[in-house]
Amino acid sequence: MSGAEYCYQNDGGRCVVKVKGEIDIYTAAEFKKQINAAIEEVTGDLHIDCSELQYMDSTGLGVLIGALKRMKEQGRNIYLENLRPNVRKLFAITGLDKIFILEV
Amino acid sequence: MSGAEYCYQNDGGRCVVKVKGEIDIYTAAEFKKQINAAIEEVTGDLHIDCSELQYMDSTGLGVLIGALKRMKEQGRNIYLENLRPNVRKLFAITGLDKIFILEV
Amino acid sequence: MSLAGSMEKEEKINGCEDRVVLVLPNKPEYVSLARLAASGIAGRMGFDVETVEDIKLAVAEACTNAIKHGCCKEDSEYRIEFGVGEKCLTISIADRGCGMDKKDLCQPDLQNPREGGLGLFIINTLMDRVEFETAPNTGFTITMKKYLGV
Amino acid sequence: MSLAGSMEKEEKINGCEDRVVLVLPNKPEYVSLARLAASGIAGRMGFDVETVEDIKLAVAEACTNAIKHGCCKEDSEYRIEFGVGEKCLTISIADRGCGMDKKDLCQPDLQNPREGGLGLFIINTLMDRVEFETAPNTGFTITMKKYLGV
Ligand SMILES: Nc1ncnc2c1ncn2[C@@H]1O[C@H](COP(=O)(O)OP(=O)(O)O)[C@@H](O)[C@H]1O
Ligand SMILES: Nc1ncnc2c1ncn2[C@@H]1O[C@H](COP(=O)(O)OP(=O)(O)O)[C@@H](O)[C@H]1O
Repeated sequence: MSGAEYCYQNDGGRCVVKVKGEIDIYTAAEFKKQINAAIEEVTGDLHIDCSELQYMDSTGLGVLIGALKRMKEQGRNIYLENLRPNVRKLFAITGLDKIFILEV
Repeated sequence: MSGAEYCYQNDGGRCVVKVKGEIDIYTAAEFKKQINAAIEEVTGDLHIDCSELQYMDSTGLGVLIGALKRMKEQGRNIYLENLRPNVRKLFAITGLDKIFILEV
Repeated sequence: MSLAGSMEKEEKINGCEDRVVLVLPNKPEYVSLARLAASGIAGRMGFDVETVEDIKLAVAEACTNAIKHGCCKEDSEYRIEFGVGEKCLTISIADRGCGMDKKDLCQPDLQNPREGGLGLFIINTLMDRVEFETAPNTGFTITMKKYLGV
Repeated sequence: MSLAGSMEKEEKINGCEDRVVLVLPNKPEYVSLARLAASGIAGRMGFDVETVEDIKLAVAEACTNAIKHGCCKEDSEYRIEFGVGEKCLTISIADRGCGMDKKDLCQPDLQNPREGGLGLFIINTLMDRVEFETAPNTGFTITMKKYLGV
């Protein structure tokens, strides 16, 4: 019922993971796998394109918080791009818009 | 939750009712009202454009069968146009594709 | 805790299936929720788009009957149970309405269509197995099955 | 008729509301059905798009907790009850899991985020009223309300 798709791009060192669909308790494990794979693949920052991320809840936030910790230890960062209003609101109410870099 | 919209057109005596949405036990009463109004409005045949009718069940068939009876008594007919596959199948399995004129 | 507690008294249709239960008010505006649930469950099981539409339609026809004929008591409810197996979706729709005498059931006359009488015929045509349990004043339970990849 | 019969033993949250009950297996893949039902019901009641999203999220957080923490018994179920009033949607989500000691509940530390601990905080932020009933080994019931046009 819920589902998510991933699409991974690496142009000249800029690593972008595009997430489509819904991240919930069912799809969060795969989300974690994909994000971790992307973190290992490259050495620079990670960009997550959320333009087609229709839904996310605390299970997705948990994955992102874990990933950010790992990245920060290595002096790297995570950029979240093109969030839809409902996903942006989730970051705002939890105060995580202060911890993550949200673009556009 | 389910809903339907109607749009009524009368070009040079050709009366077309366009139905959008879902016809079920909740929306069938309004469907009946709209079809009956269209039948009274003009004297010729009635065309029902079903290109945006996403769902219909026996409650909608009931309305159409009642309308067809009325029309036939007056020597008039009902044409159903642009049915989606699921709605077309409903007419096929009930044998009503032999009673109604389905176009395209 | 009485509501949650009552779940324990209920038995599942089949032990190795997942069970989803939906209880709806006997009001027309809630039938679309039954369709939403049916298409969510059937789609996830892997039924193709056409079959998902068939299942939605069969469920809606049974819900329509529960509302039309199962309404002896005002403010009543009916219950839809989905049994999600690996190869089979079982759906049972039960009301506590007037019920009927099985021998009163007649086939629709398609040469001479009436404005009603098509619901059970549609369900029988679209689903792989259909059974019903009813008697006057005890309600009506229809159980239908659809097999995956048949 | 035992399944349908058990409905009669249950009391409604509130007599003048419509009630919709959804019982789901405690498996992650069914949480999206709860969101579908929540958005279907809330949308029809007339909540705006943003509020419908808030309600979906709050329901999903409570379902996630029912699955994560309410899983003492394998093969268990949890129950979502929607009370549809004219001006208010009441949603109650009940599991029969481990429960908790209310005094063990701590506020999330947003300066130092952990990978968990946000669910109840999110529910509290988005809904107009939230209450929960729990004790160790008796399960957990959270009841949330959203008012229309406030
Ligand atoms: N839930 C029910 N409770 C009591 N009787 C029912 C129920 N469902 C069907 N029936 C009986 O079966 C008949 C045929 O049903 P159906 O084929 O759906 O057509 P219709 O409902 O339009 O009459 C109904 O007229 C009714 O007598
Ligand atoms: N359904 C439940 N059953 C038992 N304990 C629960 C339930 N829901 C929440 N809790 C308790 O409340 C705590 C906080 O929940 P929450 O804010 O959703 O964060 P998380 O589930 O990520 O820990 C949980 O860690 C758990 O101890």
